[in-house]
Amino acid sequence: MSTAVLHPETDGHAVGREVMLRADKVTMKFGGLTAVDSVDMTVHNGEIVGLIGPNGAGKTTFFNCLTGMYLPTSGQVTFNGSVLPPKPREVVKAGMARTFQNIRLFPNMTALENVMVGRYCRTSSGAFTSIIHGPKYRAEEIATRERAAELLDFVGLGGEGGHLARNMPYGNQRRLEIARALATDPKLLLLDEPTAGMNPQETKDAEELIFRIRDTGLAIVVIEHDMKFIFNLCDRVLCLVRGKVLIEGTAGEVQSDPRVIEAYIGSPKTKENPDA
Amino acid sequence: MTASATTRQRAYNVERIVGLVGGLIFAVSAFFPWAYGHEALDDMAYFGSPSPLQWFAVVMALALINCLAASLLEPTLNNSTGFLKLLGRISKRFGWIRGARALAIGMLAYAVLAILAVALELNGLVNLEMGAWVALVGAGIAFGSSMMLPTGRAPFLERIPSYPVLEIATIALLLMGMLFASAYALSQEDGGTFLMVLVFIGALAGFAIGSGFGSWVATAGRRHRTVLVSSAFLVAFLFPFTQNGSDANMSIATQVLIFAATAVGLNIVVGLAGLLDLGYIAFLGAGAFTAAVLSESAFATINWHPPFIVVMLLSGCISATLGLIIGSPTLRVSGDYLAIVTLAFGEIFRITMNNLDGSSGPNLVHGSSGIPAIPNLNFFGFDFGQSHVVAGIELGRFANYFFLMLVIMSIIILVFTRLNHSRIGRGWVAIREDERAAEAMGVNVFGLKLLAFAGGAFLAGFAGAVKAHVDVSVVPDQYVFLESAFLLAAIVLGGMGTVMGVLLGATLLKLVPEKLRFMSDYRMLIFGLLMVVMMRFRPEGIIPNQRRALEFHVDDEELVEDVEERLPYEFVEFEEVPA
Amino acid sequence: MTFLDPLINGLSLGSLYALIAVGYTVVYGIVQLINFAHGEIFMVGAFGALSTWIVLGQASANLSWWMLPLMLVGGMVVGVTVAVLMERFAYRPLRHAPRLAPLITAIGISVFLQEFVRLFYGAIPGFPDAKAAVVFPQIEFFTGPAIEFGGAVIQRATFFTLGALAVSWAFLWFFVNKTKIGRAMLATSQDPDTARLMGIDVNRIITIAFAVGAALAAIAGTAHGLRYGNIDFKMGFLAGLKAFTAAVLGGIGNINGAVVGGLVLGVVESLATVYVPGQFGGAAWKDVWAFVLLIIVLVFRPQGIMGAKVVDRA
Amino acid sequence: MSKKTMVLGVAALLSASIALTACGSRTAETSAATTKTAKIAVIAPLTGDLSVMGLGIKNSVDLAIKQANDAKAIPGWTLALDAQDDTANPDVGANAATKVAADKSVVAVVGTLNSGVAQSVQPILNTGNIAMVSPANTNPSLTIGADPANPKRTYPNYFRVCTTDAVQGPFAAQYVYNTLKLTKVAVVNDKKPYGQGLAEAFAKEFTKLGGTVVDNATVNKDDKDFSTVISVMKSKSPELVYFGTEFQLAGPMSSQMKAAGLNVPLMGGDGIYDDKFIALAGAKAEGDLATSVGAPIESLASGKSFLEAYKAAGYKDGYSAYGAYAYDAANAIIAALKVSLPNSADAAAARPGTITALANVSFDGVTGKVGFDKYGDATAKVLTVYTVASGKWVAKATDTAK
Repeated sequence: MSTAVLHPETDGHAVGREVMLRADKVTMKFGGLTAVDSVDMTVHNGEIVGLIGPNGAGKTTFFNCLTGMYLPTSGQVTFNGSVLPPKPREVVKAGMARTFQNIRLFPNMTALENVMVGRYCRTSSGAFTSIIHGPKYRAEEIATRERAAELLDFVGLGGEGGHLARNMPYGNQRRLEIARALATDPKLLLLDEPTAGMNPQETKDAEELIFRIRDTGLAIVVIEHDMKFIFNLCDRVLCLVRGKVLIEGTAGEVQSDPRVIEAYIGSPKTKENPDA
Repeated sequence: MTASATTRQRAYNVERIVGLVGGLIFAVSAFFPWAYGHEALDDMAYFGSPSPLQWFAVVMALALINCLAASLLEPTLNNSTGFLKLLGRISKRFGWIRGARALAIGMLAYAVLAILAVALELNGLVNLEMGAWVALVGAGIAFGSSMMLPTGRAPFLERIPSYPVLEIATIALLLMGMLFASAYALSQEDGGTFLMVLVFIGALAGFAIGSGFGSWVATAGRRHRTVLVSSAFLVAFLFPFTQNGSDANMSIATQVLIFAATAVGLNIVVGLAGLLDLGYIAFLGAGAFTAAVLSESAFATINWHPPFIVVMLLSGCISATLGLIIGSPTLRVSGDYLAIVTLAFGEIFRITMNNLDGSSGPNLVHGSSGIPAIPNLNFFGFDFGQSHVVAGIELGRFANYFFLMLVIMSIIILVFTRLNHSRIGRGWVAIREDERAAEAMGVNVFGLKLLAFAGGAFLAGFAGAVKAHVDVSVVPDQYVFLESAFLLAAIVLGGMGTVMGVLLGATLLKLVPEKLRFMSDYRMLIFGLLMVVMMRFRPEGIIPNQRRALEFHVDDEELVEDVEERLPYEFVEFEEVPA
Repeated sequence: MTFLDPLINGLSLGSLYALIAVGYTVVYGIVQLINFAHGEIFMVGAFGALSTWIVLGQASANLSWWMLPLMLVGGMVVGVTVAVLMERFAYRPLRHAPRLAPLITAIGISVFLQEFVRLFYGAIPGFPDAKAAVVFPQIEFFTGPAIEFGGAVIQRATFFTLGALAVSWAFLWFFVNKTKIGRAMLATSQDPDTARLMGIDVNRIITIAFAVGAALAAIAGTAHGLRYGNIDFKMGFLAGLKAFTAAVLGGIGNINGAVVGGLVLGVVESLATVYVPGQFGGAAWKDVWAFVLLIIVLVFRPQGIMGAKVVDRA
Repeated sequence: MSKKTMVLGVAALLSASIALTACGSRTAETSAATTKTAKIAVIAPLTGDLSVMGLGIKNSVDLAIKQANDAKAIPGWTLALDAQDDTANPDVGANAATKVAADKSVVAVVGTLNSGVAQSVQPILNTGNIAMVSPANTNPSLTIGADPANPKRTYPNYFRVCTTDAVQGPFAAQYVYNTLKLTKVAVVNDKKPYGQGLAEAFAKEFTKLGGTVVDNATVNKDDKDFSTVISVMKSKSPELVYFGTEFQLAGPMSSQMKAAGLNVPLMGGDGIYDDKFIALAGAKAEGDLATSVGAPIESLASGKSFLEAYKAAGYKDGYSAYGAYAYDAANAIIAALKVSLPNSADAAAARPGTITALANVSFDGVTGKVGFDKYGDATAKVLTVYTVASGKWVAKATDTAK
């Protein structure tokens, strides 16, 4: 697969180490609880950034702040130089797409349809042309379908398009969710625990898929608990503990930091509240 | 073969034969009188001369005999050679036992209904003749034995190769059959007769579905969708010509169409976008009041009478504006809260219309007296109030409006189905399935919800504009909560997210009470009970959108397999892209 | 007329709303179900109380004060029975169905109960025909002449309604906070799955929630009969809708909220009748103002005045 | 073995059945009709909330038809009743009217109860040339059109035996001002066409006479609680409350007024002149007033015989508020049919003649003199004021409206 699959309108790799996403002192409070406490993060073009931390560290909440699902209590998120409005739809349009920790596919749509929904924000035929089957509708509908089929192929679900999402094996559902996110033509992909619940082989496949996505020029932020996976994959890793950045550095630096290990082993088990 | 297997085989054969005998008894009973008096049902007091209803009994019995005989002979046929073997192989594709069961249930209901009707109409069971009891016994035997038979395999008739001519001819014939069946059913003045005709049609439909013929027709219908749709409209168009110039049924048919058009509009909101609207009748009302106020009625309060096309568009726009207003809270509230908000809006509409009478508010609609004496429509000299003779058949006032509604209905159906199959329709499904995920995937959730409200309301406004002229007067009390509940019931009963379902639901809800006047006092009671029972056992309705059915049956694996095997019409077709 | 008159009228009406609203809120707090048919329980309860009087007091035209407790018990028995049956056979099978299903079921039950009473109440020997309004016995002590109090006129039935609300509220507080079942209800409303794991019979708790709501609705039905002198089969629809408005106004799921919401709604309606000037004032528009208030609250403060247990209801 | 027995049994049953049947053949059906049948249809709510009144109408028409048939009022013709339910809903009413119009044996219609339904039914019956006599529609515009100042008959087939709001309201106002000598009244209406029209007509006449309307209030027809409206009225101390509505609301209003200490009489139109009003209003209803059309039924010979005949016929439901009017309406039709039917080949042919004949009908009915003016309104302007005394309606004064 070539970059053309994922970026039909741009050509080739993104250049240099331009800053794509910058989170600036993002803080999120729920009542008295500070779930995310002035977190800074930058993501550059073509980079894979890992986000780790024990349960309840605020990783998913931070994701929700990035993608506009939450309005941060303070701090701001800039994407390609402009401040993002707190609306998921605008965020997607700007070029940031995500997957969910607990898979949130549209269960009663087929795989193909799920991916086609991802194309929604990149198409624009309205009610009128849809009703009269105008030329715009025809062109877009064909393009949408073809593109969705391509993406299914890309994530390795080539022949599965006709299956209902709810009837697919777990691993395929994860892939499908990634395909759906890719359908929005993102420049940055946010993956929330893409290998949760997978066996080693599936994890390996997922890793391979993420590399392939990165190779097409996308930047990726990934939340994971599987350390081996993270350290294999990521250029940089942030470790969040109790809403604060504990450490930021290369995979090697973070891996060897004793505070990380302590945070994982010493942290009390609290129930994480993903996206309430 | 082991001994036990043999006995089981034999046992079932006994049941088949008993069932056959039951069918035979049922058929023969038709040639005996069922009732003592001539007034009951369609006069069943003759010996050797069956009434139409009795002939129907014969038809059902013959179909049952055919089913059981085929299933009985099938092993023999399969063991023989040549033509007989071919027959056997064709026979294997049918679900004979399922068909027989549906027929037997129908026969039993038919006989019981006949007995009840005769007893009620002639005051007492004494007035039943032996024939009716014989029919009951026959039906009972057939029912008992068919229930004891194993269902056997599912039919797979739809997988036989397609013969386009045969398929198209079948579709056309079936629809013509439906036309005559509905004309016949409607011409029945007697409530009992009407019900029995319905049972007969239902039993035949059950037989068709059970034996596999139904799914063959469905597949054929999918292959030749244009033929199906256009012949359906043709049949609807021909319907007034079957009425011999009488307007009595046309009045009901027109109201059914208006009701159905509104319900299809509501189905956009409920069935497609998955939002509940309990105040939908207000949109129909808004359309009707707009048309009334702008009509040339002496009671109209606005002295501007544009042509009807303009009025219709204006009605649609005003309803759509109301839809936008009612839809706007969807940004903030959802689910049950939204239902309550819409209900409150509906009540506000009704009370406001009542108050716009010059004393509690500006005099726009004369308050609770409403606007009467709305003149008939007149298109380029074609007066909708006059009868016209076409091909020797007189078409009355309601027939004229029926044709107009048919045009509007086709527009509404077009809007509904095309939207459903577009990017917008996919957006609605996504919102229904997981609103937050849809939002996170860039779907304009609020915009699409508003579109559903406004679009549905626009169509209802259209229908309302015609309704004002059909009804001649527009009164606020026509637009109460109960009517909204009825609209919703049409969808729930007929099927969420399908046009056919809503048409069926609307027809049943409007027609049955008209025909069954003798039980009209219990109409609402039955309506309430029906809602509860439907939600318990078939929440997706009689003819559901398959995706809606999936949503209502979270754990039904069989249904999932079924859907995946042949992706129904409402799904995007998937063909494998060559790598 | 002083300002007190409409205020007292409003409180009196509002306390009826509040008694019904508690039923919506208790059930909602536990199963997140809007029991649309709850208004009909109010109606059925009133008919239950009336039936009790017909059986026990009609023959001797007994209007003594002690008939009232008997009528209340009768009304509660009927109301609770209907509510429990309704929960068991209509709602319970739908507990995991999409939200549309129980809502439509509720509409169906509502229509069914109304029609059932209309058609069959009069068919019971000795009972009046319920196709139109039925006269409710005027128990002497609670319906005598109005009492003038500091310039305001207070009807005796108002004392009963307000008193019934106060007693019911206190009882509910005790029941929820001090009894084992009440605490089990609280636990279930927080997290039904965990509650189940802790050995709480969730089905039983839900049934109890329906029963408690029905008992209060039956009290409201009886109070309604005393105050207005008649009851009819349709009285549950509008009262139920208003009471639901009250529950949402106060914050659905919150018992105190239902009480406050009911009183506020009653007072708003009453004051709107008197104080909204011009054409849009008067009783003709008061329901519009009540519903507008509901919509405004839902849009701008979905958690209600006192705060709801669950804010985001999808 | 058992099968054989069964077969034998069935055969025996079948042969018995043949032997017992009074059978002929389907084609040989000839019954020489000696009398022709004409139907009078009733369109009224026979089910639902208002069925009490609708059934009263139906039974009263039935009674009139039976009496006419027994007396062989129209030689060569038998009259029959065709009762259609309109469920008080204009849509259903329109269907009923279409059905009636399509039935060639129907000559005339008694109906409807509600003015709103009448609006839908009028034009359909008018197209079919079917005379329609309403026992209960009080909306003036049904006969005189939209503009009262410039009356114009909209549908020539429409007649009514009851008086309109425009007659009854002023009559009540005159009684209150001239006879009771009261000058301050509060006027309430229920926002329904009947009540609103009546209350407005009352208020207009009362002000014209020199009285003061101290408060003009409305209530909703679904309301139960009138306390606030009563508080407002009480603060303006009226001497009488005129409530344009039917007994369903008026009864509770009366009882709530007195419970709240507003101890003045309540007055209403013929809609509250019903025993149910007294039951709902309770013991404090003493002194409440109502007007109703015609002289008291018991005072007329025709009225008494109606009451007796109705009782003797043993109907399950009472004749209710509009039974007497319906009886008069049916008799008006029968009187017209005496003129139109004998000259007609069939019922449908008699339709236009019936309309013409109705315009000239004149006889003493149960509610007084029955006849119609050029708009189809009742010419009878005799009204009676009733008051509640010892738990019963008692006639107080009968007079002709000016």
